[in-house]
Amino acid sequence: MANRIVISEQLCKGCGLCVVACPHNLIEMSTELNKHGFFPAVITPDAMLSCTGCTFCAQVCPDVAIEVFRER
Amino acid sequence: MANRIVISEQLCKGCGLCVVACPHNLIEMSTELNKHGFFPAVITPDAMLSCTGCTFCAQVCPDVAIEVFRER
Amino acid sequence: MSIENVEAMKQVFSRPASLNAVQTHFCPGCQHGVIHRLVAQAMDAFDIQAQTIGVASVGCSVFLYGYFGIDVIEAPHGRAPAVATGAKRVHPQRPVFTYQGDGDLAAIGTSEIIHCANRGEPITVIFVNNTTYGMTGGQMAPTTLPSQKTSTSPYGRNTSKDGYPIRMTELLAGLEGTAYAARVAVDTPQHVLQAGKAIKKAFQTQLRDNGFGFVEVLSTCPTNWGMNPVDANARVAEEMIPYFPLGVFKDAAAQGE
Amino acid sequence: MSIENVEAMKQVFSRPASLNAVQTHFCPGCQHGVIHRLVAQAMDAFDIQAQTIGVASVGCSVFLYGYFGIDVIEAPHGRAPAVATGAKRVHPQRPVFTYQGDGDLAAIGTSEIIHCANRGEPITVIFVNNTTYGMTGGQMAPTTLPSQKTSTSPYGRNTSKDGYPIRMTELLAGLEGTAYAARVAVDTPQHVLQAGKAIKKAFQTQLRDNGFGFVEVLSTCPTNWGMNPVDANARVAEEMIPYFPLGVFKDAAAQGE
Amino acid sequence: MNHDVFMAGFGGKGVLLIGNLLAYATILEGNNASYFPAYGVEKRGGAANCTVVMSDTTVGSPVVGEPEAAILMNPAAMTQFYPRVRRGGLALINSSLIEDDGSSRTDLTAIAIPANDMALEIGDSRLVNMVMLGAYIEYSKFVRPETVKEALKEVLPERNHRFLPFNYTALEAGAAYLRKALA
Amino acid sequence: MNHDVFMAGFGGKGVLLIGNLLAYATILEGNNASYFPAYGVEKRGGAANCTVVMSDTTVGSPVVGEPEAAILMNPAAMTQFYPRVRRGGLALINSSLIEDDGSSRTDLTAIAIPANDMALEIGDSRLVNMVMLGAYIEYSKFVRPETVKEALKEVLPERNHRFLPFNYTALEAGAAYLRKALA
Amino acid sequence: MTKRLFVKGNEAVAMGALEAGCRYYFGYPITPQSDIPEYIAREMPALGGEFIQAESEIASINMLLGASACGARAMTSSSSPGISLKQEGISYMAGSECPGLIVNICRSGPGLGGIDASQADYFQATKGGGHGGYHLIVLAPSSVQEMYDLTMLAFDLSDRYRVPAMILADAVIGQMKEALEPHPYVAPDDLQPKDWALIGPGERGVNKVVKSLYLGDGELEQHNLKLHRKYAEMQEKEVRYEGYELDDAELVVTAYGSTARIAHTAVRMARQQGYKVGLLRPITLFPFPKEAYKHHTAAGQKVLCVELNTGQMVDDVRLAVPCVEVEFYGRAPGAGSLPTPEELFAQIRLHCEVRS
Amino acid sequence: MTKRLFVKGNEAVAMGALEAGCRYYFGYPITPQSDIPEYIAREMPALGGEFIQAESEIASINMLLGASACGARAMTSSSSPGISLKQEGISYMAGSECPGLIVNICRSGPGLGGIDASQADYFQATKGGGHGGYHLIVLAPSSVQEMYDLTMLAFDLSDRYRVPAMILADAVIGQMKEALEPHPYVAPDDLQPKDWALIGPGERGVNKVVKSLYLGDGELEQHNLKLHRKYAEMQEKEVRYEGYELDDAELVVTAYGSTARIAHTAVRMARQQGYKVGLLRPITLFPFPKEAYKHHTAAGQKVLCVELNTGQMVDDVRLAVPCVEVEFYGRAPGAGSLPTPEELFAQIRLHCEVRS
Ligand SMILES: Cc1ncc(C[n+]2csc(CCOP(=O)(O)OP(=O)(O)O)c2C)c(N)n1
Ligand SMILES: Cc1ncc(C[n+]2csc(CCOP(=O)(O)OP(=O)(O)O)c2C)c(N)n1
Ligand code: SF4
Ligand code: SF4
Ligand code: SF4
Ligand code: SF4
Ligand code: SF4
Ligand code: SF4
Ligand SMILES: [Mg+2]
Ligand SMILES: [Mg+2]
Repeated sequence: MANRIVISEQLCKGCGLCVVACPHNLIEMSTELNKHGFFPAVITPDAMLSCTGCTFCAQVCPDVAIEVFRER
Repeated sequence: MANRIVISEQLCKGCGLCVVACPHNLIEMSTELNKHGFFPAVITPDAMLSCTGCTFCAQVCPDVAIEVFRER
Repeated sequence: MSIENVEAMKQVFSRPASLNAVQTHFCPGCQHGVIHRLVAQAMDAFDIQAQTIGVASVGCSVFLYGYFGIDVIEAPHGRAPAVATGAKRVHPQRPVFTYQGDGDLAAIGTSEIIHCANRGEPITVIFVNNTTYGMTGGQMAPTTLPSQKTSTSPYGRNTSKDGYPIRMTELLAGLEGTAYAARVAVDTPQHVLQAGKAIKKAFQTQLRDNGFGFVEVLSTCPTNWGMNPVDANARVAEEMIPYFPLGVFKDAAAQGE
Repeated sequence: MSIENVEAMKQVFSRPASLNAVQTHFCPGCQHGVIHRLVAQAMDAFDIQAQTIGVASVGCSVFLYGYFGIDVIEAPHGRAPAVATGAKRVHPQRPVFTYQGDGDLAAIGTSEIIHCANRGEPITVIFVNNTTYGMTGGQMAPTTLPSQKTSTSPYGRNTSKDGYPIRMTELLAGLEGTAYAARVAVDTPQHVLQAGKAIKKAFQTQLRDNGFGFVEVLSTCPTNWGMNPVDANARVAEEMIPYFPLGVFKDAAAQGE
Repeated sequence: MNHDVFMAGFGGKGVLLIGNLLAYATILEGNNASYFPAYGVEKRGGAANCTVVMSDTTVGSPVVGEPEAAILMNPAAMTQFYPRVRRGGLALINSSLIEDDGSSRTDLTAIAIPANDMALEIGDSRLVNMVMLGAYIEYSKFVRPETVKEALKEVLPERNHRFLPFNYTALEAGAAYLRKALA
Repeated sequence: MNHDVFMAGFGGKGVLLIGNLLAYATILEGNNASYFPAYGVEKRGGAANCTVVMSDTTVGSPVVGEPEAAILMNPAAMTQFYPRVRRGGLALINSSLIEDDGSSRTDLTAIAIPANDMALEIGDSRLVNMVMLGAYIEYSKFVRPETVKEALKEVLPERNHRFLPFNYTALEAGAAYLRKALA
Repeated sequence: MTKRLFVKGNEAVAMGALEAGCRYYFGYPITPQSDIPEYIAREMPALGGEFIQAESEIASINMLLGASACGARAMTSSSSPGISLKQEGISYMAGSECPGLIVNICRSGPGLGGIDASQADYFQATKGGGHGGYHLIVLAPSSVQEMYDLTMLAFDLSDRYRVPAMILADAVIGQMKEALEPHPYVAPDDLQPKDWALIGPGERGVNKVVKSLYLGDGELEQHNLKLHRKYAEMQEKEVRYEGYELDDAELVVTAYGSTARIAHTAVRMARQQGYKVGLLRPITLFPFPKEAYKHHTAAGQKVLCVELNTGQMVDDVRLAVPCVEVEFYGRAPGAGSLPTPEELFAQIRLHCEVRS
Repeated sequence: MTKRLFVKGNEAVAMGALEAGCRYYFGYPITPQSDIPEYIAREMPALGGEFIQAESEIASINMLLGASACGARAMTSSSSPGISLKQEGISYMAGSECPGLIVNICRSGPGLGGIDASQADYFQATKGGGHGGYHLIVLAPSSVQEMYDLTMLAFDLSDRYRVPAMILADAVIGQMKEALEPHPYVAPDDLQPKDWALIGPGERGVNKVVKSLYLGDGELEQHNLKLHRKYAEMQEKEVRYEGYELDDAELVVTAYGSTARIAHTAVRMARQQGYKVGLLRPITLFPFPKEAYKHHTAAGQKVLCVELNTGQMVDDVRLAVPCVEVEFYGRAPGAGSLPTPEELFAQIRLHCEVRS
């Protein structure tokens, strides 16, 4: 699959809501602080392969930190 | 019948509501002003004979100007 | 009619003891007078006059303290339910009631009545809806009927700009805190009797069930309606009751029973 | 993830144009952020950003003007509906909306929202219910749930003294002037999508039907609830929705159709 | 030149109407006038009074402590306001309702006018105020009777214009009475 | 005798806690102290700072324009507040986060303390503030370290008392570092 | 000469407002000012404007804030208790630099008080009854004509400075009738378009905000200083007062609004009897005509300040001329407490020796 | 020595109120005073009193009116915008002679402004922000201890005169922590029972009314004069202020509340450098310590009034000593505008020559 999400490290406040929302459990929290002092959400390239582009993660993100792309 | 109503000339403001309320149409308005400048409601001794003591006139009187008495 | 005549008889209608024997300042035919009597009668019924604290609102009924033999606080316009709340919390054992007009309760005092009802303050509220601001000379009220002309709706209430008349009883009945809510009228002897019962019930709700009791009474304002008292009274049935239906909209005690 | 990668793809989720690309001041996990996005999305959908006048209330959402690319008036606490009324009467052709918290709308602003709805002002109201006063540090709100502990209900909301939480949507749906009233949540992706639709509908009510549209959004305040964002989010379904049922409580347009 | 007159009665509207008329007529003639009403505690019914101040220059205070002239329509007005009339001034006393003939003061001109009786004679008890106004304008001579009539015509709604003649008659009767009284 | 110290950091709670502690300890010793917090725009997160004024007589202003001492926890605090430290005063600079060593000023005592590193070494990054407080009380000598420990014990909820030893260690480490730096 | 109408002061306010282009009115009934909304309710529809009888005074002032923020000429009116309720909103308008007209036809208080004239709201109007230390432009009409004229002026000044304006009158000026010569409103040439007003960002592509929240370090202080610069500018340019027989006056009577009329008659009485007395009547209560007092008083001269209250404006007079003897004569407001010209004449005689 | 607690100013108000027997609190959250309702919400249940978080500031003040009318010791607290909303209710309390405590922990304004300290509500508090020309008893604590002590005093004075009392403090005094020595409340011996209070007519057989409506001719005037006689009596008996180094002072610095603390430090600095300067700190803002200013100034001496506003109390100082030179130094309130001791010291140097 070639669906993708882009998480903005700078906008993310590390709330973890996307982690819960992803039906495939693809997102996890980084262990490194961003410049605002939060641990941002990240997705590994591996996990990304399973992304369906369903936008659930983005829907619940309070900080509009996630963009979602689907194969054309 | 020996039912009676007593209309206080001083309390009555001449609104006429009792006139309408009496099911037997016993009350009428005086043609003489009372000291407050109103034409008070009155009942003639004749009309009084037909009073059933139903209290309707008194129920609607905004000025609590009517007392009603029934035969014991 | 001489007094002797009646002494041998049974008095079946008399001035309630809680109502002072003075002439009111109300206009001829104004039904504030009837409603005052019914409130006094309710106080008599429960023999609470000596304990009761009334809260007067700003409107034609502001002179409450001259008519009832009870303690009275005069509240700012619309705030009677808040004032009553303060009073009731201090004297939880004493009956407290407010007496408010439709401008007072349904316009400026909207917030206070809603939150007072919602808290379920154990007080009694008598709400006199005469579809206008009586005291200030007949301006449009939140209860003014569609197309009704008043001094500030000279072309008639325009529902598309001014909205529809608010049915406060229904609104308040929807709140959990409201234990009793009814709408009555005093335009006919039968309605007066029903109104008296509702007002008693609203006091009983406070006294027995420690709940918030509310009675809306449809009333006339002949002066500002520009009608004689008899025509004004007829308007209640013709125009008001169709829009403001009479009835008990909530009775938590009955539901509970 | 490099930008090149995604350029060949179709973007199915992106920041709405009406929402400025800045980081908000909201706490991590605060759903004001989601709700902001949905409002922006509705403005995008009708392409009205360039005309819209927003009215900010006092609460955590007071910085509205920093986030939306629209004109904004900052209203005093609770008065946004009155401010919006003034604005809308001056600009009847421009979309006007208010964005208010539960302290703002359901406590101090009760009177203003009720009368604004009752007049049927053609504005849109977004009502964010997070069962507390977020901005001032988590005091009890009129929407605080029974037994919920807050800084001013340290032993839990006591319904016998404080009353029950008010269901504003139901209350407003009962008014003639209200054209659309719905309650939504943003705790799950599905709910977010429904919420987005309701908010669009509330704007459409204003734009197409010249009516008053109201959407209550159940939201979290992780900070003042003393919960992490995920637990806070779970509370919405567990505790809030049971008391504040989701749904469309009035849709005059649908009824009319 | 300045004139002021105070009018007090019961039931309100009557004295307020003639006060209005007098001030308006003064203005129609190009002079200045103020009209200031005062209600009692209650707005409807109850006592009411008003003050009219007229001037060919500017009108200062619209209220006057000791009015130059007073129109007193009923016993309550007489009791309360007669003592306040300015020395050398005028009191027009409605003797139909007021028993007191004003003889307690000799430092002013007190004229008893049986205004209710005159009004009833003309045909309507409500004309009582017009009778008094007629007398006042005859005495003060600051405004012409014709202007007052003109003012009345403007003030009265079209549908009531049929009552104008009665009002004119009342004004004239008041003036005539005054002339006779002073003669 | 009067002392004042200003503390600024990020994330708020840390400096507010040690400010509180310092003032409270002062009071426990029978002297006077004021503690005055200032939040930034936002209440949570964001910058926060506080001022503690101590005195064996009365405390006047709870705010100070040019503090006698400053505890500067991060670069933002350094930039904004270092220039304001009183001439002849003291600046405790958290060199774990702040690159600037304070050499721009020679009219005061600037001491760089790698507080984060020290805290981590003791076992918890949150102890960073305690390290700085330890250094300050060692320098100012207005309040005894024991009193600060006692104050901490009173302030900390019972269930957190197990962390007390780490805090004590941090306080002592700060003091030791200060002694060495000045030696 | 244009036709002279015979109208109530309250009606003159309404007429002046409509003539000045005010097309938005928001109010709530209260005696003795209800003639204003009643007049406007009748006339506004034909003019295509909006009249809203709001649910409260608080809603009214906030509707005014909203309309003003959108660039409209708009107003509200009330009387004392209602004006008290508007204080938060007034403070917001001041803080957000929203122009607009607030009319206070004062009644007696405190509390419910009574419906008679009062000047006891002077402090509230001029010193900021709301929080935060702002000022309003406060105009005090003393005649029906001024009710009309100053209403127009109030809109112009308010728009020019972006400072809300208040007409401070009382039951006497509001309820009395006298001649009014209406005249067409002419907008001042130098009145700027309201390019700060909200119309949606579309036309200019940049979004605007009307607010009073300033949280950044120093921001609010700067904002407050800006407001105070405007007040200082008004103090320089916008002071208005009227003098009567001041030139050789040994005693300067000072009063505004209704009491100024009474004082005017009293001064006239006194002059007729040879007393060297004049009247200084502030028309702008804020900005206060400080310089006028300095100019018209000098060593040996006295000021007698007359108010229908227990002493408010007298403080401003004393501050204006600290070393001049300033006497005060006041009546606490309430039914029957309006002073008469004779009463004030007696006061004049107390404080002034006969001359000439 | 009793135990010295380390508490916030706001908490000290709450503690003082509860200690003084206040058992009814009605309020609405607003920064920077929310610690007061929060403290009371925690402590009141155990004391058997009532804490109500009302739906608004308006409801709060009216609940206070109701509780006070029933004879209870009761209070409300808020901050500037909320206090503006209470103005009508405050005027009613004043008019109905209802005692009670209103706490204003001022924040910066106008409008929403900011949450920082401010002294810009001085006029509102002392001159009557509401209508009708009443006064409140206004106490200005300058320390956490005084927040406690003056809260107790406020209840006593308020009950004694049947005049509502206000604690006027700001974010500095409310938010700062320092030592507090709590002490038991001792009711003054001469405090009369509230036989005017409502308890239902039963016990005494006569019904009582708490009202502010006086429509009869002359009634309201008499009522107002009665109120003003009480104000005059307070002016005589209840003035409180504190002097520091005033005896030989050439320059009298004057300030209240938070700025007085800062000024105190500045005066101490100045004294250390030999400046003959002292501090006069009003504790009662109404009644204002006029006599104290007269007493502590004489020809040649200057006063420097320091406020966190653009000049309010300075008017009262000038009115107290009209012929003394009174300088003003103020900062318009807002984040970062609190003056520092150094800043005030610079002002002292400007206005005072070095002595000794
Ligand atoms: C704050 C405030 N606003 C307005 C008024 C003026 N006012 C007095 S009574 C009243 C309304 C009266 O109408 P209502 O409550 O319906 O009572 P009614 O006289 O019809 O019985 C108003 C607006 C006031 N006294 N206070
Ligand atoms: C008149 C007034 N009262 C109180 C406040 C303080 N205040 C600011 S925001 C707020 C409530 C915020 O709660 P809510 O409306 O629920 O918004 P949230 O922050 O939860 O989104 C309060 C009480 C104020 N600014 N103005
Ligand atoms: S788009 Fe859907 S599948 Fe992909 S990461 Fe987001 S939630 Fe998971
Ligand atoms: S939901 Fe958004 S803000 Fe929260 S962790 Fe995920 S990306 Fe970050
Ligand atoms: S009691 Fe009944 S029957 Fe008798 S007069 Fe009254 S209404 Fe008529
Ligand atoms: S109802 Fe009462 S007041 Fe009316 S006319 Fe009859 S007796 Fe008189
Ligand atoms: S004005 Fe209307 S409500 Fe008031 S007393 Fe008269 S009739 Fe009754
Ligand atoms: S305090 Fe609560 S409502 Fe406010 S931003 Fe934080 S989480 Fe959101
Ligand atoms: Mg009504
Ligand atoms: Mg909230």
